[in-house]
Amino acid sequence: MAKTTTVQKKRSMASEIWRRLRRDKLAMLGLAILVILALMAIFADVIADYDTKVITQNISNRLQEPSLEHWCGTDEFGRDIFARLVHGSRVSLVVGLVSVTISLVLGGTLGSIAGYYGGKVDNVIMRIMDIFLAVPSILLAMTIVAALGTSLFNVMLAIGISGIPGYARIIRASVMSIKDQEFVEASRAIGAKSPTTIFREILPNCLAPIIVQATLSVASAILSTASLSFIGLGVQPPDPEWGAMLSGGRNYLRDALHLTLFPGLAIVITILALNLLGDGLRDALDPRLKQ
Amino acid sequence: MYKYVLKRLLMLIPVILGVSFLVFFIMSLAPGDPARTILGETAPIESVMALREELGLNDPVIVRYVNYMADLLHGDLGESYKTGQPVISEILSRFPATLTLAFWGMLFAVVLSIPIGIISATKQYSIMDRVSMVFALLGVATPNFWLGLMLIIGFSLNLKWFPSGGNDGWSSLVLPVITLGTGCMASITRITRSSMLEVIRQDYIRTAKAKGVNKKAVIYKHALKNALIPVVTVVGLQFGSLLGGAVLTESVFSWPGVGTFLVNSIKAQDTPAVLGCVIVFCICFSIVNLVVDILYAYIDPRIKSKYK
Amino acid sequence: MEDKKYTVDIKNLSVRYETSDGIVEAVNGVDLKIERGKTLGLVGETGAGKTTTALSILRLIPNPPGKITGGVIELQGKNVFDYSEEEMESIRGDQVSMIFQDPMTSLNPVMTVGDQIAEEIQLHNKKMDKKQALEKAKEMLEMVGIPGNRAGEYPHQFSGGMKQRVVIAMALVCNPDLLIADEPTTALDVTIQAQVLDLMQKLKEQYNTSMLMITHDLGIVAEVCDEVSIMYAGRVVEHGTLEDIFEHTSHPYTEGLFNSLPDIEHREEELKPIPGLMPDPTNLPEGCPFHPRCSYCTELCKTRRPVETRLSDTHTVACLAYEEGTGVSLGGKLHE
Amino acid sequence: MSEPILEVKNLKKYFNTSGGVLHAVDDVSFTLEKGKILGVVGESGCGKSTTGRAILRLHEPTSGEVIFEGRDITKISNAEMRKLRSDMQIIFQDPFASLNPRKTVSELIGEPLRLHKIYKSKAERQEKVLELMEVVGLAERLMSSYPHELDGGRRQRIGIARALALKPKFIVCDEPVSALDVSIQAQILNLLKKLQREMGLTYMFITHDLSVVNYFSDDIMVMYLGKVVEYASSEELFRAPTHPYTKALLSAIPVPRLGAKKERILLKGEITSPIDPKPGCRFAPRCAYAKDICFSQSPELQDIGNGHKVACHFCKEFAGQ
Repeated sequence: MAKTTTVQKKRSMASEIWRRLRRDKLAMLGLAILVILALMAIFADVIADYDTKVITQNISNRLQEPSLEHWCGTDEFGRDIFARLVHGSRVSLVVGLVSVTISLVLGGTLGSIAGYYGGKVDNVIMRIMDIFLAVPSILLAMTIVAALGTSLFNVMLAIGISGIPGYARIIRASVMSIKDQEFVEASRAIGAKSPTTIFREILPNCLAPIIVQATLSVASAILSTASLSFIGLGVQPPDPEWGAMLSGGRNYLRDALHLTLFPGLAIVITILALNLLGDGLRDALDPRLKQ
Repeated sequence: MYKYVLKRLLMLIPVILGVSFLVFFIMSLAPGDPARTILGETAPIESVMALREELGLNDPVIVRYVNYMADLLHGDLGESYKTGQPVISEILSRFPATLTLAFWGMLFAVVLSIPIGIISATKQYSIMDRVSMVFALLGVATPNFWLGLMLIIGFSLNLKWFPSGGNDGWSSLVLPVITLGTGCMASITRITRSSMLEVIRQDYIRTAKAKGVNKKAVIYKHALKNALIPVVTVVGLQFGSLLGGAVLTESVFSWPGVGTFLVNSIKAQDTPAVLGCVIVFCICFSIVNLVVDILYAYIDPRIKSKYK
Repeated sequence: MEDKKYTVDIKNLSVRYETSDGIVEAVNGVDLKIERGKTLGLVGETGAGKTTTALSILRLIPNPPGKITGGVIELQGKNVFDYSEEEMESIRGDQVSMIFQDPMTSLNPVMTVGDQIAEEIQLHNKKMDKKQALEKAKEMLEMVGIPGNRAGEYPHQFSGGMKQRVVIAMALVCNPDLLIADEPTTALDVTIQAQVLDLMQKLKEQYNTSMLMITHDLGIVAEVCDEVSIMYAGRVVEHGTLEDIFEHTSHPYTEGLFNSLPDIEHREEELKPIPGLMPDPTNLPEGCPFHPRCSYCTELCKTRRPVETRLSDTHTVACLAYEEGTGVSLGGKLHE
Repeated sequence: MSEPILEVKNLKKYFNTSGGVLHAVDDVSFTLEKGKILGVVGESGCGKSTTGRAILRLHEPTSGEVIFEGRDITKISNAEMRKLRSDMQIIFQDPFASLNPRKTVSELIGEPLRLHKIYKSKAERQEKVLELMEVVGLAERLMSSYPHELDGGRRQRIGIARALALKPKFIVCDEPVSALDVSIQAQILNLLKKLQREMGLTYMFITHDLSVVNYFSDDIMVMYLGKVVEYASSEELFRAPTHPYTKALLSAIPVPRLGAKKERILLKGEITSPIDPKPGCRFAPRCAYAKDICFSQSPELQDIGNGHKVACHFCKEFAGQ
């Protein structure tokens, strides 16, 4: 009997947030776009074969306007842009997720240590984070890639590292504000140990800002990847990446607009969707609306 | 107030030291041999070794860093591997162009975003509000390099109103400034709106209304100054992404600034030049943050009195 | 009696809030009037509609979600709902002013207290220049017991009690006809509350201001008010002079309130709390809104809404037990 | 006279702040007998809540002894202290902040049982939770509700059930009713009193509301700026308040009765800072009777008869008035 109530409760908490989120039409639009993108990324190989459509050049077909056969036209090497966009979504989503995981794990750990223990530990960690924050994040990522060399892994690492201080700050702030709340003291009053307090009382209540921040920073990670690739420091040709595709289209602005238009739109739509969902989640998770 | 400014200035020193060490350390991880890069593939191994010795590349990182910082204090950022020119003069000759771009970009963003944010908040859910929020969302989502390319196609290649690149005269500034400023503008508009909405709900706004203050004065005299406090923070933070964005914008418009120089230096593995550029950018960012902090204290008396 | 001049005369006021959770009927047909120089206590618990009633007088109900759906509020014989927004602005702070509950948040944190008072003076005395207004603001601060030279300080430099004094100075500086005090001392410590109440009494007498004192504390009512209205679920359930309410308590809710208070002079007495909770404002009960908690409740109470019954010239009550032929009885316990 | 359950000796709790050392609790001593209720009264910043928390070691005391059932608990290990928490409980002021918003009513009440592993099976624990809910007057259907879905009174009942779950002997009630409406306040006060009587609990009842404390307590301790200024049985204190601060405090309470208006003692000024306090009586700057000695020498708490203790240099003179 006890078990059923626990299960029931977990569902009701999530369903409460889901209910609020569902009322937000824009957030649902964002979510829908993301689901489509994820499906595209997962089934990319079904939609278009990597070797024949995405990599192999076909000069006789170059720079074709969008048509029924090539929905987004072809690029300067005659490759189908739509197929490349579909495979590019894989790169974007992977970079987004992996780099955010890196920032979240490292930044989250540092932030919660700083926030929970305070004092000197806090001071040391946060001063180091201040130094990271003094470097604009895209510049930090550029520097790291410049030093380590351009590869997909290094790009993810660079973007992940440049996101650490942001997470450390946010998680530290929410741990600190929750640590001082009475219910944390109340859990000590009934005899809970420190780890119990951290994992059962503090962290679950920090989830809201973390979820929102994670959603929004997947967006900025995708943007950063595109930026790095655009200036030639990210994913290298012939691998399909939206920013790199854009960069390739620069030389054909006058004659073949579709080379830059479609990759750009892909980026805009993805980031827009993430932002819409992030904003929606922020409102849905806001505890002030509960009362 | 002087004490506050002084304290903040002093706090700048460890940050700059830390940042320069961070960047120096990362760059030192770079594979490849700069001496080999300078001398070319065919140079004999002896001369490469000699150059390594001369450049101090055989010393440990920390020693090289101390030497580098000692030189930095004399305004020496070393010589570019590629051109052999002092990095500092390479940067200084390009710096005004970047500064012009950043200044106008920021001005463009701030001047437009704050009024739009205020109007949106005061007329929440109106058509004006919805339209500007849609544009703000799009602005946040649009990569500035792509926006730049689209602007070039529209206003340069097709309408031929502005040049598509280079830096000569006002007309060449227009497209890069819009490109650079739009993202910031969108973010600042959003934060201004939400901050204003938050402030309007506060008790002291109700007090002001109960005193008989009219609607306009409630907004501009009572709410605005309070609402600006978080906005100022965001403006400061946005300056960081503006500097990052400047690198891309310069690249799109072939703008002869530090950003273009940085990208070329990275591609050429010109470590001293990269290091110099990044450090200069960071110092700029830190100074802007200092200004923001001071502005903060000016707007919010509660901060000021902490440092009395 | 009817031709008396009232500073404020509220007739049949109804206000609702339209929220996503449903329609909150905050105020449902409230009548209140205050004679010149008198103090009316408006008593009730959280959600009774006290603050909403007060904000309606100034037409400061936030809209949306708030909406005044009916009634008349007359200030010096003129209906405030007929005024334009500009006319209303000239009334606020001048003819009617208001003190809010939380002094910590009711002053603008980025303006000096002197400026905040001077601003109000200048708004309502166009002839005064900034310097004169600041001078007057300083005088006013002195009057509430704050040294005039602190006019250049910001709110965060004052303690809670001091801030409330500033708020009082601001409320009285234009010599209003009506002062609305919304729980002015709830956020303050007892000894500071005593200081502030004392100050308000003195100034009110000095300026001959009428006052609407909103509170949940019957002790404060006994001390500062001339008349009392007890509110429950957006209605006035009992109204009368202090004597009517304290000595001839007639409504079961009023009785419940008194029985809930520990008596400082008779400590042995058992508390007899009102059972149950305030009704859900989005779903008020049929009939008498108090019936689910009333120990005298009958079947009729569940369906028939009581109307205001006059017990004497000054005393009215809204309870079926006082209406002819309802058969509802309070068992002779309450009313003599 | 029964044996003391709690003895507090020279308890001090100082906090380091950027402005200096804050003397939140400064040399507080008292004894509490089993089954009695001690009311602790004072205005914001007097250290009453900190005293309660220091006794439970929720704030580690700076110095002093807290002897609970003959054992100085300031000296025992954290693990032993955790065990002891089942005997010493607290009910918090703010029923909104003191309950984890992500837990249901049954989880909240079951938590102390789970932590102390009192019941072997979940079913047994659940049964105990239901029993506790009934004791504090919470309907069974609320079991899987979240705190934010409930009103303040019900939330406070959850807090009480949590405190009772481990069958404590001693409970610190930290302003348990001050966030509630009058009618709800009376419900909770009655519940607390009933529980105390039926379970033979000992309370330390912290409040700023003198009429509540009078209704509730056997003894009353009045605090001002971290110091005890007066200590007496409730009857004695209300009959013959002696310290000038107590007198002012009592006279400041508005009495809800006609003709109750009495001579009010208005204190000058406001509470001074408890950071690095100057020597002398802490109340002296606001006291109408302060003489030179009050500003130089700190008055000791002295017995003026019948266990009535006052910390004032002139208490003997005031006592007769």
